[in-house]
Amino acid sequence: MYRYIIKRVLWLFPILLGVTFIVFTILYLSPGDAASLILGEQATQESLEALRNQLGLNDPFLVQFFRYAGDVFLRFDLGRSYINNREVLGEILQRLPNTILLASLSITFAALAGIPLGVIAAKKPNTAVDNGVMALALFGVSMPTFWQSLILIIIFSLTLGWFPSGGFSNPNQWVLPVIALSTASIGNIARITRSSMIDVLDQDYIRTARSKGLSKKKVVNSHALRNALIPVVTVIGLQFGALMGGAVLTESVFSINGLGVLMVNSIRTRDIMVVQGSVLFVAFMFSIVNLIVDILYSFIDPRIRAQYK
Amino acid sequence: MSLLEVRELQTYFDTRRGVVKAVDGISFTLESGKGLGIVGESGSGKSQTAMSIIQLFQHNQRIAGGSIMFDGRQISDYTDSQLEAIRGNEISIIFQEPMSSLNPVFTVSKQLCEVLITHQNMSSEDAKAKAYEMLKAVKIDQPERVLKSYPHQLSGGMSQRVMIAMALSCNPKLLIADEPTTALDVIIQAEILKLMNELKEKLNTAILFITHDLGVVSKMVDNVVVMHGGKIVESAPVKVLFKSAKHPYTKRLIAAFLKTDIRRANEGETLDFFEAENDQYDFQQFRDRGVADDDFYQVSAGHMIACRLKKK
Amino acid sequence: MRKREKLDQLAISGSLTPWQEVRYAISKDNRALIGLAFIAILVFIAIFAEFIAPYGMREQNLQNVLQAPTLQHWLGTDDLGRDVLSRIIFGTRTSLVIGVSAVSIALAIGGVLGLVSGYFKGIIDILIMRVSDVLLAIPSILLAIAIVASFGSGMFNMIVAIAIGNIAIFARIIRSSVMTVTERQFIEASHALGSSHFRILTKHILPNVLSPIIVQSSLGIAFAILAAAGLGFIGLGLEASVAEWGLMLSSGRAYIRTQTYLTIYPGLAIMLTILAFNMLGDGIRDAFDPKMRDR
Amino acid sequence: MKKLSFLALVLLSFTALSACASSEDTILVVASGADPVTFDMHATNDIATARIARQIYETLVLQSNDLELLPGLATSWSEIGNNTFEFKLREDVVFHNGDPFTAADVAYTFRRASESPTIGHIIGAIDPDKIEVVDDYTIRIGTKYAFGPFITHLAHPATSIKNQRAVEEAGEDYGSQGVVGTGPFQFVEWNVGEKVVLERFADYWGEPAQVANLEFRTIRESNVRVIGLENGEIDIAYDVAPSDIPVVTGNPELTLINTPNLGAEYLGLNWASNPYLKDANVRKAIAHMIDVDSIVEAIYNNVGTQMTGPINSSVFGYNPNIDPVPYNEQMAQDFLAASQWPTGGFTLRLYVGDNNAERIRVAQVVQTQLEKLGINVSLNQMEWGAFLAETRKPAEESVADLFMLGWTTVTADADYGLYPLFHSESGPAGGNRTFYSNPRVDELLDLGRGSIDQAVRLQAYQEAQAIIAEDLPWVFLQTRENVSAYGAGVEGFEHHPMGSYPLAGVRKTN
Repeated sequence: MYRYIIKRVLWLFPILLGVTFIVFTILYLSPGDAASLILGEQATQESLEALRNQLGLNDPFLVQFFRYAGDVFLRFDLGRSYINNREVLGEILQRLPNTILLASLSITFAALAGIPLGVIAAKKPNTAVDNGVMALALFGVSMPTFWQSLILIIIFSLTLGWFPSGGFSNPNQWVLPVIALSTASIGNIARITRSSMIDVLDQDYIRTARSKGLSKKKVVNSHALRNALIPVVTVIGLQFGALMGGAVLTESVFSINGLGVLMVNSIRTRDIMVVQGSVLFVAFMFSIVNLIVDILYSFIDPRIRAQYK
Repeated sequence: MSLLEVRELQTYFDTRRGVVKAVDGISFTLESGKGLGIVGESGSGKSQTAMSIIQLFQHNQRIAGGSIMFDGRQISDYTDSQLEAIRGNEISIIFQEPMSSLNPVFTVSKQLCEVLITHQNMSSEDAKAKAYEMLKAVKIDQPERVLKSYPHQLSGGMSQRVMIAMALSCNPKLLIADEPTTALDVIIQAEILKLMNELKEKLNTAILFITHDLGVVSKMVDNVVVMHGGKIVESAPVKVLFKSAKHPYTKRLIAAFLKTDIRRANEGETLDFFEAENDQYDFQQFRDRGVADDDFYQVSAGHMIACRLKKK
Repeated sequence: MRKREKLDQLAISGSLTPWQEVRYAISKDNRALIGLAFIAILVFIAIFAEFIAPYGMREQNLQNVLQAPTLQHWLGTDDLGRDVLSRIIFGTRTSLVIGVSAVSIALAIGGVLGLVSGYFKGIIDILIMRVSDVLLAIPSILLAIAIVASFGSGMFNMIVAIAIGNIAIFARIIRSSVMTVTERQFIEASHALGSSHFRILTKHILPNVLSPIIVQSSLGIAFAILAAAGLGFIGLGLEASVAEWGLMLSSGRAYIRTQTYLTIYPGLAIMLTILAFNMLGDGIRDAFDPKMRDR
Repeated sequence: MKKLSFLALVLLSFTALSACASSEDTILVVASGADPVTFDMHATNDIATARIARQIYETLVLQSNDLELLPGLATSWSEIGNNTFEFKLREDVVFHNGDPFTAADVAYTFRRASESPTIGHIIGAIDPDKIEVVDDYTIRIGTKYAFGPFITHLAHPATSIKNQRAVEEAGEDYGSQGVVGTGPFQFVEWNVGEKVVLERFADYWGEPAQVANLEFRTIRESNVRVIGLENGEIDIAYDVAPSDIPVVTGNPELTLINTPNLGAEYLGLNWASNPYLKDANVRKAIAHMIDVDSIVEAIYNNVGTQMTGPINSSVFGYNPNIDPVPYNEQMAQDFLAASQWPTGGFTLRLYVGDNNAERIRVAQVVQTQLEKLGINVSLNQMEWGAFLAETRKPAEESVADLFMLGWTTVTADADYGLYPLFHSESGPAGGNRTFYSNPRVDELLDLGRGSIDQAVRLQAYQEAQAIIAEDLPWVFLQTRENVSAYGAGVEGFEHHPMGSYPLAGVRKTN
């Protein structure tokens, strides 16, 4: 078990090195000029050149890459922002609580709503209930997060005045962004729960449980759900990645000072160090979440636990 | 009064492509403490007959007609919660695939205790003690270890013993065994059958034994029902069936089992209509002669053959 | 009618060609049928936008900006006095072009990688799968954002950005389908008969992985349209004068309090389109799933 | 039912929580669209920073709302020859960290500034060898060459006086922490991306600030700022977008304030990237095709007025005698007909940065209008940094035929508003992105820069503007205005043409 975890953790490093390379290369190839952005539209040629040298922008590609990767992996240093000279890691960590809060509230809400919906549908496949729930789930999956955010603002903030349209410091500011961000995940989780549940309800051991005279409720909630959760947990893990992507849009609609907004603003200001750092950081979190998901499996399913020994 | 009396039972599946008649009007009885075998190929409806008794149905499956009387009660009309009180308690069932019939995410102990706690209102302590006892009764070597195990850690034979322990833990009046040994190898098979016989005697439990394996049937039951296409084709005491099966389908089953030529199996046949070619049987002449009712022809006491069977 | 019955029989006996299977699957699933019908309408609108739209894509009227819906302008006018309905109609073309091209590129590259990976296995497989591990570690919308942010906006860059985010997904799906197929015996038989790799891949394997490809393509187009709109929304999309739904939403956002219709209609267009592709993809997938078939 | 009432309860408790805001009413909350960059004023030159820095730091010279030069930390100054000025400093000033303000701080500030690449265009003329501390309250500063607008530049926020000890203590992090100035407010905390909190400096030498605390919030969307204003979460909202102006004017609780600033918008016509725009008739045709009045009305909600030349009326050197180019499609057709390409048929690439919604809208209007002339326009919307880099390329690589940009004459002097943009020596990197070249204009701009006789300068600049307006390297669009809004209870808020507004005098009455 521990060996497996250690193996998985070690495997993170090549993945992250690869991610670093891809992200670095993409941003390196961009035609924009960090120096001219920092100095603005009224800067002189000499000052631009001086700044480029100072930032090391004139070095060869590989030199720049290895310098950056070395900083990241050996010193946990994501560099300093080109724009305000702050530590990128500090910038990220400062925004992280908001994003983590938004993402974890959303994924929790999505799981709490999506799993029961999926179970309800699976219990009565191809009935009106099932079709209704699945149609809702399909709408949820098809609704663009940013559009839904705007519609929620129009209805609940501007028209009804129930919730504020932005910010993230009070719990009442959490409601709309969490609803917007979790809708698609609710749909996805409900859909996968349903199909996994239908699969499981077909299994021999469910027949056994029923043959033992257990109530339908107990069969579904205890015997079936735990087995059905395995693919659901995978999807929740993957949803986390989608959620981090969705957060970029949701945060900017609701003016939440999180990683997503940091990323979008850094892209707008060409603050490459911050963009690189944030994408890397999100990939890192995403990989860790997937690792946790893998470990979670083993708690749900003893067969998998056995394989890891 | 018989323990189990099945009358004109019809069990249908509603699918997108229409109704599938899995069980199509069958009748039989089973006395307490006796054994009844239902034999047939896969798809003959034998398993669905078993499932119908305690209504372990798919969501698109239903009893379309007929009745099932158990211990003086018409359980075919029971609601889900009434049935839940009977399942695992008065009627237990064990299945073909022991490995997949136990829930992989729970320990053996939990799965065994569950049934005792549900039906006998036992405390979890008592249930554990009883579970231990039951494992010993089914001759499991290290009951403690097995109790703590997960199903994937058990062999097929062990799993089936656990299943039997689970099925018998509430001392049921009827045990339905749905091909309980098919997935096991021959030596284990024999052990399990022996065990079941012993327990049957000891607990005075009636057994409904469902199998395609005639060899197994001969050791376990008193009477046999042969099914084909959702209908009964022949029913007889087990020894009579082996000695003088009448219906060509039964004969072929036996021939296949004995690996003999079907012509030899048919030797000494007295009823000429079995010689008919292309497996079309017309019983009209027998009905005319008054030796058959609409459905069955009684060959001898307790030995019936179906009249209306037509091979598709 | 007779054709339908014949198809039913062929389907039951499993002797349909892959294409027939797909058509049969669609015909058996209402969701897929509705989705397909809606997509057909969208394609029609996209092709004949010039004839359907009451006004031109860029036709401005600075004297008549931000006009609420009227008989002349069913869905109102935008901040440059352009007809919103017409822009939504032209936007259909933009979205479909982006969705279909991005998925085609992803499919072409991911498909080849997946085929090679699943068919030849070994070191090539390991290599390709490790690279796809890396790509999948970056949430695909972030990857697309990074690429567009880097190389600039514009149709081509956007398509490429979205496609790259999808390559790994296609490669994985096709790889696993190929692996399932190669385990079947007729592949071994072909090997024994001395068929070339190319022939086996194109004649035997490709047709048999058709259904997962179609399902994933449909869902992929939905994702691509959503991603394109998202990029447009945060200002990384196409140039402003092109009619694109995400862009329309984004510029309508400034008027969210006074001209709500600028936010509602383009969003509705995005949602319905994505819904249609999701319905088609889901429908086909369920229809192909043997467990789902008789339900 | 039970579930519903529970939901209601949850919702209620959320609303209750939000109602429990602080009751401290002497916080003035100001919302701006961008985050400050760094309070090390030698490392940035952006308006978002300047607006906050202005409350923390002070400069030697102040500019009144009418752009008149007033004493700041320097009480007086005089020219002592050799392009050098002597400044007498205020004696009762202390820094926020308790250190007294002396000439040494001024010397430190300007020496440090001269090493910065970021603000070279503002203090680049200063010769670090000519910085001389005479005594604690007297300092001499000289320039490398005669530099007419020198004193004006000393009012720029980039020349804010710093405290040497504070800068050295904070090291590389100076600007995000340990910020020390002499202004009426002192730095408390900066929650990056969210807000900067300042508090009244008790030992301020001048009139103390009216409010105890000042909070600058970063709220990117203009309409979100206005919603905050309506909710009372915000007292003053900067940069109200044209699209939100009707919302503000429609609300009796809110006050809109808009005043012209020193900036102007233009459409650059590149003379180097293609042959078409070298033809004066093509340029004139384009200029007549742009309906600036309608643009101002429909896109800017009447903020701004049509420019007649490259600098606006409050800048020294403005020429009031130039007529605007009228919108007239017939004239446009006629001019095009007189060119080498009478029916158009060519394509121009129009570049625009993606960070300004109004500019992007104007670019679309230009595109549609020019298509009516038969000139095909491809719109290239670029990320801001890439846009600047693209339009800064040398002549042989230049491809930005048309581009949307603006210029702010921060010093309010025509030298700053003309020399970088129209002098042929300046080049695209210096600001002449159109590659405009006219020897007479070069001559006049040199004359204006090298002279300190204001009458000579005025005449030179007015003639230069008349020539530029005839040559049309730009289509002159409209003046920029500062647009803010404030809620009930805010008193004493005024705009300043520089775009950064002093807030020490602002009161809150409720």
